[in-house]
Amino acid sequence: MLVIKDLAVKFPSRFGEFTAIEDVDMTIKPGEIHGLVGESGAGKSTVGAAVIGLLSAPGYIANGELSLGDTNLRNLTPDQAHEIRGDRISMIFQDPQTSLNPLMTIEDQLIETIQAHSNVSDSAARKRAVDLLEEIGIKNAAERIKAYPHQFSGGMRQRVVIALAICTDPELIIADEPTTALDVAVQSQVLDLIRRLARDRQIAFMLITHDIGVIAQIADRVTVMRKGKVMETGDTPQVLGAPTHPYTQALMDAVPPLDHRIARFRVPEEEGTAGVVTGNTAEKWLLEGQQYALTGLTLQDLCVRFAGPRTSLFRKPEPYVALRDVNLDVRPGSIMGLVGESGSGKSTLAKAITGLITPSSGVMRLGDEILPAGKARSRHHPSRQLVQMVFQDPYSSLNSRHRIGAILTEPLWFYGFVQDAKERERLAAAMLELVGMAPDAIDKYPHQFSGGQRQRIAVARALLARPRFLICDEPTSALDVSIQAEILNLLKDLQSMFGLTILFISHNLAVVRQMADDTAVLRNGVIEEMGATEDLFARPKADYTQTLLSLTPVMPREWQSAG
Amino acid sequence: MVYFILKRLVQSVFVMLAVAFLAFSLFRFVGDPITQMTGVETSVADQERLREELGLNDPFIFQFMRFTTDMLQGDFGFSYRTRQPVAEMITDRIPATLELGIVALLISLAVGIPAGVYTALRPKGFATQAILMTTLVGVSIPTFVIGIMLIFVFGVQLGWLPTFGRGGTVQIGGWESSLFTIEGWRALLLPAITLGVYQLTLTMRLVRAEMMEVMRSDYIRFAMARGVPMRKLHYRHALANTMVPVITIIGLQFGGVIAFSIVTESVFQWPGMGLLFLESIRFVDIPVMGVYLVVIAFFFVLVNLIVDLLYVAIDPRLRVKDV
Amino acid sequence: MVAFLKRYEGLWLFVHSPAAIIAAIVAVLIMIGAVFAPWIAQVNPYDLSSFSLFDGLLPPVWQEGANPQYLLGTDDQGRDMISSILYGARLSLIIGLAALTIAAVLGVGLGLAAGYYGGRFDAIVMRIADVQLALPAILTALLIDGIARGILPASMQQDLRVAVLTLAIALSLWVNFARTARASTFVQMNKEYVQAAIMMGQRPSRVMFVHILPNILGPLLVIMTVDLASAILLEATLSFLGIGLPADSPSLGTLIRIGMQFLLSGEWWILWIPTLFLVALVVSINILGDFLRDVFNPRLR
Amino acid sequence: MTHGNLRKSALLGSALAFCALGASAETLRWASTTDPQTMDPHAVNSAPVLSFLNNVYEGLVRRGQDMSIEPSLATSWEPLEGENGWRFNLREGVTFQDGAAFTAEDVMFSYQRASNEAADVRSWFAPVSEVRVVDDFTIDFVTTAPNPLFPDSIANFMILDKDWAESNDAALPARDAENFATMNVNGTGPFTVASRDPGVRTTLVPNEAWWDDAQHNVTEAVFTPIGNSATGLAALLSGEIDFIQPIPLQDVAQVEGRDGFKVLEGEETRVIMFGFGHEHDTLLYSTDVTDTNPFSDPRVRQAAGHAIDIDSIDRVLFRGKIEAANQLVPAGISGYSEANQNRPAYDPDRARALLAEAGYPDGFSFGLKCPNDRYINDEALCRAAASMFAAVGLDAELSTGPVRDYWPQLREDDFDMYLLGWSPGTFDMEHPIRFLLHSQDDEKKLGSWNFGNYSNARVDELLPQIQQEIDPAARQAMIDEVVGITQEEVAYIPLYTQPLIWAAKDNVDLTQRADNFFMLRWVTVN
Repeated sequence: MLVIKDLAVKFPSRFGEFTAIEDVDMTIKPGEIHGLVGESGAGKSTVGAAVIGLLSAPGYIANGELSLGDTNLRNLTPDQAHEIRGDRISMIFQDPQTSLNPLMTIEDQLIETIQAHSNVSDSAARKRAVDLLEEIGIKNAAERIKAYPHQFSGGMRQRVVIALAICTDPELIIADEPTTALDVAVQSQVLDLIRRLARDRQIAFMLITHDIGVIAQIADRVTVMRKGKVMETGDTPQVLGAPTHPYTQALMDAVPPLDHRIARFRVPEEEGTAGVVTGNTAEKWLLEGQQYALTGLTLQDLCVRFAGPRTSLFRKPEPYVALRDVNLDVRPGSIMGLVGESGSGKSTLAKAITGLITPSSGVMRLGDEILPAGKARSRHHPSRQLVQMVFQDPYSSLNSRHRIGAILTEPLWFYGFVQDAKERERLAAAMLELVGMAPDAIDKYPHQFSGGQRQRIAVARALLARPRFLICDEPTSALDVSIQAEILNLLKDLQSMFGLTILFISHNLAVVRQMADDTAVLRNGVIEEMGATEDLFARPKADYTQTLLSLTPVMPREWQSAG
Repeated sequence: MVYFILKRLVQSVFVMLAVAFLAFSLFRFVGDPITQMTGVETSVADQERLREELGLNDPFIFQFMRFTTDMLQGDFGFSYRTRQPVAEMITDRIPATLELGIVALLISLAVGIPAGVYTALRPKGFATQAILMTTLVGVSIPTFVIGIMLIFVFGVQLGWLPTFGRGGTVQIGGWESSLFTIEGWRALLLPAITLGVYQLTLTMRLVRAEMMEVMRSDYIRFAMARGVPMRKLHYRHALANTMVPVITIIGLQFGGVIAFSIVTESVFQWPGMGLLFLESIRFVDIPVMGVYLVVIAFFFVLVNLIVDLLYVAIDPRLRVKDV
Repeated sequence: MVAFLKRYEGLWLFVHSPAAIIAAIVAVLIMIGAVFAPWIAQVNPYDLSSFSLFDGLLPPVWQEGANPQYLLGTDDQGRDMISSILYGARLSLIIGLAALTIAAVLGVGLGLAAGYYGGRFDAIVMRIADVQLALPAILTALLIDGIARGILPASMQQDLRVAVLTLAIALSLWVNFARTARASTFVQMNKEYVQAAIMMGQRPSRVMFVHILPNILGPLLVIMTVDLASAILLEATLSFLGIGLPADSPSLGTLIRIGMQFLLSGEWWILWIPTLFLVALVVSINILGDFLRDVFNPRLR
Repeated sequence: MTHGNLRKSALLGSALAFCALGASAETLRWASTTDPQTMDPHAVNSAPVLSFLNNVYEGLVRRGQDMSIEPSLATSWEPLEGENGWRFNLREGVTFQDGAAFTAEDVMFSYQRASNEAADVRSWFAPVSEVRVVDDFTIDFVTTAPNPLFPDSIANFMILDKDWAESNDAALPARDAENFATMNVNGTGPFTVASRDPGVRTTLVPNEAWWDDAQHNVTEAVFTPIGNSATGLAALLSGEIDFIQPIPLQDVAQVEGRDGFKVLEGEETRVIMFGFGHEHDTLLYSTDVTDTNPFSDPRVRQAAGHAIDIDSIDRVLFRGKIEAANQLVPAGISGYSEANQNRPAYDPDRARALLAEAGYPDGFSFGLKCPNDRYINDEALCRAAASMFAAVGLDAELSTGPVRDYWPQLREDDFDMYLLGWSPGTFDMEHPIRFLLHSQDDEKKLGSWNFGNYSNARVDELLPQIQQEIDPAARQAMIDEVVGITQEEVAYIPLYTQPLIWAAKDNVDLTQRADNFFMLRWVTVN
């Protein structure tokens, strides 16, 4: 049984000591799945790292008790700590793509781990490894074990990671975002596996995640953290269903429900989280620019093929079909949601519309105009201005070497809207205000802002092009849930204010349900189903849509706050 | 795979042709071979006749075409200086340069990799700082100064090692090797160290940087979390993954080693291709210079190909198809 | 510009790195000496009438037979060592920096374009880079030297020796820049800010130089310091091989080449003082390069 | 390849060569800067080749330790009766190293081979109109004009065996491809080549059947070219070689200071001088005088002569090891003009006065061309000279380069002033007059190294007379006149005679000949 008391971890830095976590108490019983939930910067991973003794470089445990069973984890020498790792405590990392040594076979990695902790022969270790792989659901394990990590799919790989974590029968496994990098279907399988292991082997799990849906689905108990401190802890139904701490309450409010649509997320009013400020110059400027009518988008039989890797001199490489006969009609002034798992072709579709890639066939129409494809689209084509995009990663979508002012005024200058440099700056500052940021941000650099703030800046940049059609490619998937709520609110407000047409791309069904008027479901480059959002979610027709909906973790209705 | 190799080969031919062309355009400017070929008392008319006979008065493109077509037919021509067949002169010198280059490379790897691992694992240690500093000074001294210093310390003052040449060599199937006699090794040591110093530093720094990077990767942290023994962790996991980028750079550098052996060979009177090339420049021995360049380009291309194949050997991701 | 952005972090690291401070002091001192050589040096080694063979081979002041007028002695031409070194460092730095600039402009331009356009253009640039790599620096130097001699009137050749050498060194260095710029550009091409710029319909040159370039300056700056050191050493090596600068306008490398003749003759100062100076300069630049690498790659810190 | 066997047989010897003290006392290992390009004595007329092959091949005559001509394959020679030319009486009982007998046919064949267009040494035979075999051991060389110096001029004309050359397809010197004689030898000389690895190592062993009494005790001689002088010196000091030619001047003290080593110093016959672009209308490299050529005024040339402080050059650059020169050959060479022994004194004031007189009170700038890898300290000399010129207002724009492009520049008249070293191949004053002082005349092949085209009708007139004059006194008078004219007109500024500096282990006795040839037959290893 893991007992954590008053745990504090500090990171000395040149500006003094930074306290990562403080006063953390937690106990995890054998067989218990203990959810540790919080937004980025909450210190949840630090708790896990402290328990397993792998705090990154200057960090150290400043205070508190840490014990596993009879062992005081704080009194161990480095060698003893290394002995315990794997043997009694193990860990599962977020990304199965990167957590396996690419140069070693699964077999070697398993045998190596088993032999590190018990004195068994190679053949015994191999047998144990094969049995284990069978147990966690890898078929034909005796053969598959010889494979290298890259030969497994993402979900299988995460199973292998789990096998490696449990092959030494540890008492405690720290699972740090074990399903975040996985698609819904695979996520549900992995979660099932974790539940089974906890139940059958009585392994204690510390399940670190930002996804409250996951916690709701499998955690026995949950601890909510924020800024290095524990906000609330207790049994899952109690904490999530009847939160006592305002933070937990706010968190729950921000979670988009899957089974119904809410008009707006409830967000605590704090600085920098504000919604649209109305009536400023930027708003006026945008409204002035609406010389065009609402603009829709139609895609007809759009196909995108990529050249596959060439393997022979004599055979043409097999093309890889990213999109096949996609027909999509985004009504003017509406939000079209596009959902699909990774690799389904969502981003390819966005790139085809924006002209970054050239479709092999099909017609695209913006309003009534045919949108030239890819390279055929000149640099001065009006669609370059009318179609704007908000990207997924706010850390890479803003040029980190440019001032916010330079980033925001670029479209004004580039499209020739405003000739005077001072005027451009003023307008950019007003636009910042419009999206809920302080106008003085204009003199700062992107790295001085948080992810949510950057996404607001990205939205501001898109708006400064006076777009009629906005593509939002996973605009919130890199953000914490509370920030996501703010951005979604912002987008909704802007859309209704300026009559934008939006293509909203997301893997998150719940988010799409909150945002979209119509929804299309994309799978392997093919549209499986398309229709009005409420209709589609309430009565999914395609099998695939049904599966997706059923596998997405949901919170019991009674825990959800009224929307 | 086959396609990949073929593609590389085609590109290689392009590279070699371009080098040949560049090399050839260079010849016209290095100097006048005729004045180097003839004595003081040779008359101008005799010199002109020789120039005509050697085709040096022909248009440049014509000379280049002749050079390449002859070479493609395996005819590498004859040296202006010694009148020997160039092919033979170069192949006689290849073993010396290759052995020097390879031993220098091995020394740099044998010292550079452990030093890189050590300095990566103890980034703040005193020894690390000392090693980093020493090697930095090492690469900041011109190679020829290092060479001469080594000669005077170990050859003249201490008298431990020979000061020039290859020492005892043994003929093995047309390959004149100094690797099979003690004398040969003694003669090889100083030039190889001189040539290897730069590579050593480069290797060490590269291994260090890559190793530090790899040590932060998820799979190393995961291996840590599984309690994989430290030695295995450092060498089997971390170092092995470090090798992919290290091999690239080292492969690229090997071409440079061969080329830079010109300086080392000149200092140690090491009878390799580089020395031959320097002599050829002095005598404006056009055929030898041309073939030397093409051979160097060939080595470069060959090493690049080997590096690509080594990747495949090391990295299963390139070797095994998805199941 | 980049340094400015990093100033808080970089400055802090700098103040806490004694090696970097010492290196910077040494480098700055040498550079000041080089820049102000005409005012500091008591003798102008280019002005043949300002020194006399009569004063040749005088040892440094602490040795017997020295003339206190020449602190570090004189060489075989009677040139004051200090003056020669200052002027030599000046020339070496001019060559190094100029070569670096050419190499950087050429390499970064091609590398950026190769990374930006990819495909066939990239393949061609990289094959050209291969050709360049397959040609040892000494050959490049010979080639440039020869071509210059072939196309320039005789009276200009002597004046252009520095330019020729600079170009030769630049040509053997640009590949480094091209490869680094290309690799970094590939990374940046996947960044969404670049896609945003392309989507807007911005000119490729603007995307490359206004958007991508500032983001890849970090690694390029590291290469610059390392290559400045290489350029200075390469110049010395070419000089040793006899294709460097003439002895009457000596760079540090030429001074060392001349000094090599006195390795055993007892006039040690003619070789070792310029060598020490060169090593101090190159080590300093390398240390600063290391330091920059640490600043730009915080993960390795 | 034919020489593959030779090369392999060297391996045993080379393995021994590095056991410094254990080697046989009679093995001599020596080094020089340049490898002989070829083993063919007629293919290339260059000092490294001729020097090396003089150990293997022999001529009709040879030079003694004092450079005097002495009998070799010819036992005696006398002028022909009734026509111009010489009769050589050949030595009987001489065999080539492969055992074949030496006869007049071999001389005839060698003459034909060496005077063929493919041979680089054919200029030696320019005066020869006909060669006649009189009998097996008598041969006549007929010349177009009286030629008292002919026997001296063919000391390096080496004799090959006719049958050997013809049966090995080496009847002519290799021109653009190698032939058998490029790598193999068959001479009559004291040594023969046991193995050869070009550019790396050549091993010689004594010719047991040599006709002369061996004055050496060498049983094996290994030659290694070492291009880098510091490396060469290190090899000597570490005991890996026994002898090296040459060593840098500045290292003499170091070698002498060490136990067990000695330095051999002497004078080469090579005189170093500055030449002028006499014929140019304007200076090529001047920044201030562009309309005329000041060097066409003898006063300016005199001024340049007075600007040179040869004593300082000697003391600092050459460590007191050079002899100042006053004419184009050093004292001791036949024809040396005793009557004209004065060289211009170092006198900067006089130089300035002369310049002022010539109309250049502030001097002028000009281009000075120098090689940097041809003569000892050539580059340093030119830097020093430029500095001295500058002191009197002659602003020399110095340009140095390797000989490979230095000679072409001289040939193309691309200079205002240049540096040249000249060693009289015949060891007679006539040689520099023919090559350096006579006006350029391509047809007659005269003045071919007179790059500045110094031209004086009287000198041109005297040369053929000097060449043909049999009476020594009359001949000397004419030479004195030439030297007098050219000194007065400052055709060249002779600077000094180049020193010869060799170094060896104490236990090696050898002879340093003034032509810088190293003769194994005078070496004893103690």
